[in-house]
Amino acid sequence: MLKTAVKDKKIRISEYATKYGTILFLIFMFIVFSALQPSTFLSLGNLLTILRQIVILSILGTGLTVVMITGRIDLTIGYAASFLGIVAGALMVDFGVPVWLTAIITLIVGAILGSLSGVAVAFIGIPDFIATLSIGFLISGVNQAYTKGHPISGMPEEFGVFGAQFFMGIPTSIFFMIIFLIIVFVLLNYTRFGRHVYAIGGNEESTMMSGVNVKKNLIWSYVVSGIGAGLAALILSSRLGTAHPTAGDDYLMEALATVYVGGTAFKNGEFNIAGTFVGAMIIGVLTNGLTLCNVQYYNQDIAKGLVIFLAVTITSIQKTRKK
Amino acid sequence: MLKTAVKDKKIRISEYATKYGTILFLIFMFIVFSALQPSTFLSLGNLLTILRQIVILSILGTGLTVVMITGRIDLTIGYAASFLGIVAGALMVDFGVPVWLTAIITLIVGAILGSLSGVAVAFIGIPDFIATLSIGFLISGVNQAYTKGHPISGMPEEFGVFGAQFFMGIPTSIFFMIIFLIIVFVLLNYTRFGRHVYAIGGNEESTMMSGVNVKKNLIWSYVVSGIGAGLAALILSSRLGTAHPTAGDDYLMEALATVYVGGTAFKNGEFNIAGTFVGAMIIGVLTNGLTLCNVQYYNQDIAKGLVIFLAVTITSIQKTRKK
Amino acid sequence: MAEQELAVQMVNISKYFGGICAVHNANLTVKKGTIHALLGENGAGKSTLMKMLCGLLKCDEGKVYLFGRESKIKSVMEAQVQKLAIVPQELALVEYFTVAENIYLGREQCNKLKMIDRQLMFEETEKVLRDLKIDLDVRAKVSSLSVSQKQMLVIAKVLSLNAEIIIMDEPTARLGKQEIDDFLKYMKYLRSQGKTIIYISHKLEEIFEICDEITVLRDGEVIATYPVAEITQEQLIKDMVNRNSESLDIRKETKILDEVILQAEHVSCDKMVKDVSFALHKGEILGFYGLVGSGRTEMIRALLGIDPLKSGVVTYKGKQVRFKNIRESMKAGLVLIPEERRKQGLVMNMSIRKNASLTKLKNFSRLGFIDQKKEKESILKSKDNLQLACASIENSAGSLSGGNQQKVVLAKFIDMPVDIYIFDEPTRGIDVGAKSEIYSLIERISGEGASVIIISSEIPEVQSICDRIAIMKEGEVVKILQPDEFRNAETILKYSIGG
Amino acid sequence: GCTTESPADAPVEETSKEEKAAATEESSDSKETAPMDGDVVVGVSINALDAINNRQVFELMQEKVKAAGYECMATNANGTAVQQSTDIENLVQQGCNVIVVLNGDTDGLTNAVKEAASKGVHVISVESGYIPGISAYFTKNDFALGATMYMMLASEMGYDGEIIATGHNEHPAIRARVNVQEAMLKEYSNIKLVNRITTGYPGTTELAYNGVESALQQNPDVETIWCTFDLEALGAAQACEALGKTDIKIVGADGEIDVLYEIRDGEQIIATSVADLEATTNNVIETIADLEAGENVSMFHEMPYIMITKENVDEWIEKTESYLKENGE
Ligand SMILES: Nc1ncnc2c1ncn2[C@@H]1O[C@H](COP(=O)(O)OP(=O)(O)OP(=O)(O)O)[C@@H](O)[C@H]1O
Ligand SMILES: Nc1ncnc2c1ncn2[C@@H]1O[C@H](COP(=O)(O)OP(=O)(O)OP(=O)(O)O)[C@@H](O)[C@H]1O
Ligand SMILES: [Mg+2]
Ligand SMILES: [Mg+2]
Repeated sequence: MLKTAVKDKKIRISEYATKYGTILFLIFMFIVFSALQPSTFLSLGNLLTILRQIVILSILGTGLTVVMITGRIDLTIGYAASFLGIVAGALMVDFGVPVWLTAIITLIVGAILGSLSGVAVAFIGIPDFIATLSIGFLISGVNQAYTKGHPISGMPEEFGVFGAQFFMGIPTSIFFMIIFLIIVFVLLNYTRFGRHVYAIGGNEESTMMSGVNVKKNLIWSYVVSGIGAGLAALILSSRLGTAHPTAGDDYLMEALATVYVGGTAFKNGEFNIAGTFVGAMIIGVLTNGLTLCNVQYYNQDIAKGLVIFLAVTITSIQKTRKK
Repeated sequence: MLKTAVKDKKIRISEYATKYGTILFLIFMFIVFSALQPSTFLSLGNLLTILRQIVILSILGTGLTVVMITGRIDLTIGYAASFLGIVAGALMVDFGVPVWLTAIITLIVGAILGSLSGVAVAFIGIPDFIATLSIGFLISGVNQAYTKGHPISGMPEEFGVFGAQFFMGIPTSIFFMIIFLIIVFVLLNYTRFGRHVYAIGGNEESTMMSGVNVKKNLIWSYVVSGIGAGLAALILSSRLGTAHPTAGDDYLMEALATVYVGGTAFKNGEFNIAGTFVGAMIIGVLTNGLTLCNVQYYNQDIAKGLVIFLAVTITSIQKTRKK
Repeated sequence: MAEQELAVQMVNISKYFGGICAVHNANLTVKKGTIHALLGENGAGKSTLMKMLCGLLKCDEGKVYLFGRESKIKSVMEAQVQKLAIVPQELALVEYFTVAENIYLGREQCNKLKMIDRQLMFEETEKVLRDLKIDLDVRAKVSSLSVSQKQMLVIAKVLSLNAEIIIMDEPTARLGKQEIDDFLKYMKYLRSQGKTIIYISHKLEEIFEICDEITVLRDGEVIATYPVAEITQEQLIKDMVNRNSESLDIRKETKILDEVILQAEHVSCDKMVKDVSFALHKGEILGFYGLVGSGRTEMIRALLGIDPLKSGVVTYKGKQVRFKNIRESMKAGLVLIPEERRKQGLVMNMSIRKNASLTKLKNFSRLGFIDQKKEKESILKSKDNLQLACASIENSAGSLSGGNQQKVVLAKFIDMPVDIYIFDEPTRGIDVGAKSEIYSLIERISGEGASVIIISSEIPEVQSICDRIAIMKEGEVVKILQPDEFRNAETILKYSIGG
Repeated sequence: GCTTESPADAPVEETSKEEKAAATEESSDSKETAPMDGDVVVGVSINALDAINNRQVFELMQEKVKAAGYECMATNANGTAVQQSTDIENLVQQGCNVIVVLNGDTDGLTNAVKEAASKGVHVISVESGYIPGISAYFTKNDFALGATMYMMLASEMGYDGEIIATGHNEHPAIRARVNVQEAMLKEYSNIKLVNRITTGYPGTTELAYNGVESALQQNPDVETIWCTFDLEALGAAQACEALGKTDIKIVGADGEIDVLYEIRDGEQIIATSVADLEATTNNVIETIADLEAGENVSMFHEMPYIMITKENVDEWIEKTESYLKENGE
């Protein structure tokens, strides 16, 4: 039935290269930076720094991954992260809501924002791109209208638990990131929701024909992304000590790049959580390592563009050759 | 074989609403703002101001439309517009190249940037989204590395011809916009290239099987988009009187929105040049009208999000109902 | 049985797509425990009617009753609850899932922790497939299956739902002869179990073999319903096309010239084509018969340069060639009318005119600008030439019926300097009337001196129009049959199955 | 209208001719039938509102304009020069007689300002650099301010040791301070710049945070961080905090409330500065009145600034807190 491939060996090597190339690349970067900065780069402190710096990116990327597996996109996440930070700040500072309740409400508002996008995409049938783009504009407008551009500061000390404090010497935000990643990983790989998300991405019509409620699952995937934005917002404003009305905006493009680069790790073009984390690590290690080497910020951008481009090129060439 | 529809009339009305709803909406905005600001809004001066303000957006949107008709996206345009502005500025100020030659070189560099994206997408087979995103990062990095964030000023007086001068009382930039729009309109509707672009967007495989060189046409469509970025860059830096390293960055999202909103005008979801212009006009009229009415800037963002959302919602509902 | 219970009643159903009325005031009654055939030309509205029955489309007018109770099914989920299942016309599978995952998609088994129980899923799938006598590896990715295996998988998936009413929309279009026989047997078994089956097919033999009643649709309207015993093939065809059926046997007298125009020697490609050799003569119609998945399409694609050719020699008009892409082969005078019209032949949302001229825009353009008047004239001429039935050539290709769509694909390649026409499944899913029109077109083309290659999975088709028939099996040409050898269908089948 | 009473310099005269020509062509000229003829309309355009100093000046300016009996129209460009150009064009269309440009990007506004001036609209630059065509220019002496800031840090480290510097090139005031950093490094050659972090807008604080955090891993002996304004200083301070570097010293500028708290609590940030916005905005209003009265006004107006250190921080905390409370909701 299934023919044994003739070029078995040859294919395997190049397949490994594609499948693990991105990870090898990450390891390669580790080696290079360790060689260049032996005393600092591999120090525990610096590794924790790298992890802490990618927390926001990998949380946003993880939520986005779920949406992108379904074949959709979510352009709200940056604006949503900004807005939800303001929601959290306003709740605590303007309304005196306690930290734990603020956290819960923020995540719920994030979920609601996500479900808004989900409804627009799944039920109204607006193309995902423009639906989430315009909802993003809306969110950002509401954000500006409420804050008039002012950041909110003066949040209670305990709010630091999300992004400014340490637990056993490790920044708390890292724990939040790990927990969120694990939850979404389990969701995607061991539950019916996850199966359905992957199935929708693979063939939406077949999935619908199999009796799966595609619309409902789409909405849930946006909800996961929205909750991710909420968690990212909490950590971001806790880390900065202020809620900035535009703090999250710029994360969108990087998160998108992260998910795409992640798609080249492990699964050969399929988006996946572990890959997204690797993608975020690549960007994190690159930025940190280049700063350690005192490479000018400007050249860092070039390096970032090149690395992302190369990562996706390798996979793509591999795929094209297969055809 | 084809039955005369029984519900002919009913269908026609709703089809008209979908087909021309976006334009009706634009007219409606005109009426409202004219009523609210009778003396200023409809004055020739203000109408010219509106046109001048949408020049950049509609040029970028027009180039982007060509790419989007093929079913691809071009996320470089914002960064490219910034970068090409710097190219023009550097040529004139740092290298003393005359204005006319600068303009030509800038457009050529724009075309080259576009062809880069085109090759990455068509030949290497990188997904359009991540290909153009990473090329965008690259461009922006090179831009930053060259300028170190400094704007370039001191361009010769004659450079004002692109965006700062008037011809018969009308800002010259408007002429450039009209010329570019007409050229691209003709390209799309009366040439083989245009036919191929639409065919690729409709069904790439069939088009390939018809003996059309899909890859070549894809590259050309990116080249048109790149030239658009070049023209926009010339006008933008001429208008500002300086080449700013980040001047164009923010146009990307708005240009995308413009093309999408444009897709709802005239052709019921298909992207088209006239529609893109209408889309740009809607955004331009809205911003201008709201400012004239002294609506707070932050509420303008909400209005913009709402208007875009509504425009695409109407078409989408119409489409979903058909099923 | 005197008064049989009614499983399905559809009353005065209508459906509009934009301005087009796809189903008009249709009535359908299906008795419980029977196999009920739906018959009609392409675009008659069979699939549309069935989609409304199982909630994939909304009825614009009319009512549906299941077992006497009004049904308001709005989705596949609700249909499954009502014990109603459909094998859709298009293959509906998630390619990168395994066989088991596809079968259980939508009703995954979970353990106490709400986690998916994969082991259980694999075991149950094995059981289901064994019951259905389908031989598939449950852990294999669907993308690695052949087309017919995929079709079997879709059928297995639907059957495993244990539905009471099963709709089959052209289930055998992608199956080989042996598989079809097994499948028909299984249908009879299901009927004996009291299941109700609605069966759509263009293959009249099948319908006469297994069905109890036949409903004929034409232009969205129900023409009549007959018990199968009381109706003849001629009457059915007349009902379907509203004209007397022409004989399909239009085979001309062989007049092959000695001149070889295309010769393939020991051609192989990565996708399973192995050591294929054949020669095509000038003016000849050469058929390629084989079971589905025997590599015919792959072989042709490699010859034309659409897919890479690994080894072998191709001689065209006396010169050795190796086309790098389809543009080169087209320029040289070889054209392919592909097997999947919707995917490879047409741009559905573009007008008929623009579709038909896509291959030859150069003829109407100067300096890249298209002379739309000239274009229009030329396409109008082709339209008459091919007897293309359409209100206007400005309508979208998607608004046409299957047969007419195929004619548009043909229109793309006439008025061009073509030496070899290659038809891949030219009549797949096309109704009887349109079929004979296509045949006479092919006849005409070859009469005008062009050579023709026809890939087909229907024995009567290759028998009736080909001068010689090459039989392919698992990527190899196992035999080339001369006219006196292929009069007997058994011979053709014997070579293609092996032995 | 009152616009024709402006001081008679060449470009204005040229365009008033143009205007008259336009007026004869059109039946309804905007200027002639402007809302409430004779009323002075003042546009206030700001580049961004991230820093407290921007917000204060933006709000004070609007208040003062209204209090002076003018009609006020305000716009915020959210950090982009292009948008601010567009804003200025729209304000001109709206019939503003005077436009106050706050914290603008000098180069990006060149043509918008030129055009406004050519239409007889007075443009006043407040901390937006000198732009050709403006009628008056209000600014702090950022060279002096930068010198004060970095002298403080240099002496803190005994004119010897390693530093990290932050900054960007997108705003004239920031550029001036970056220039001072460079100049001082040339002068005090024992001070070694080990890492320069480039920030930007938006997201200044985070850019500074991430950059400084990484840079400190590499250069643990850094003694002071030379920031150009408070949003950077905050990010730098948080990075120090996160790495437990409590003895690093930082100065900022602009008087963010969180920075004031840091100064009070003796944390890393030891000083910041504020401009006397009350005085500045009053001065701007006077200038507007003078311009409308057709009097000559002087081009350059210096904005006084005040350094805030541990000594006087309490007073400023009080002031800022009450400002925040008033303008909160
Ligand atoms: N989604 C759709 N949009 C517009 N028209 C449609 C759509 N689906 C079907 N039609 C049209 O409705 C008519 C009936 O189509 P249907 O698919 O039901 O025919 P069919 O009898 O199943 O034909 P076939 O034998 O080719 O499968 C055709 O004219 C077809 O073009
Ligand atoms: N894109 C592809 N990737 C991998 N395998 C493929 C691909 N296309 C076809 N195949 C496999 O190659 C084999 C030959 O397919 P091919 O389409 O050539 O057969 P065919 O004789 O033309 O049958 P059909 O009647 O389906 O057209 C099949 O097993 C099919 O599953
Ligand atoms: Mg059908
Ligand atoms: Mg085939």
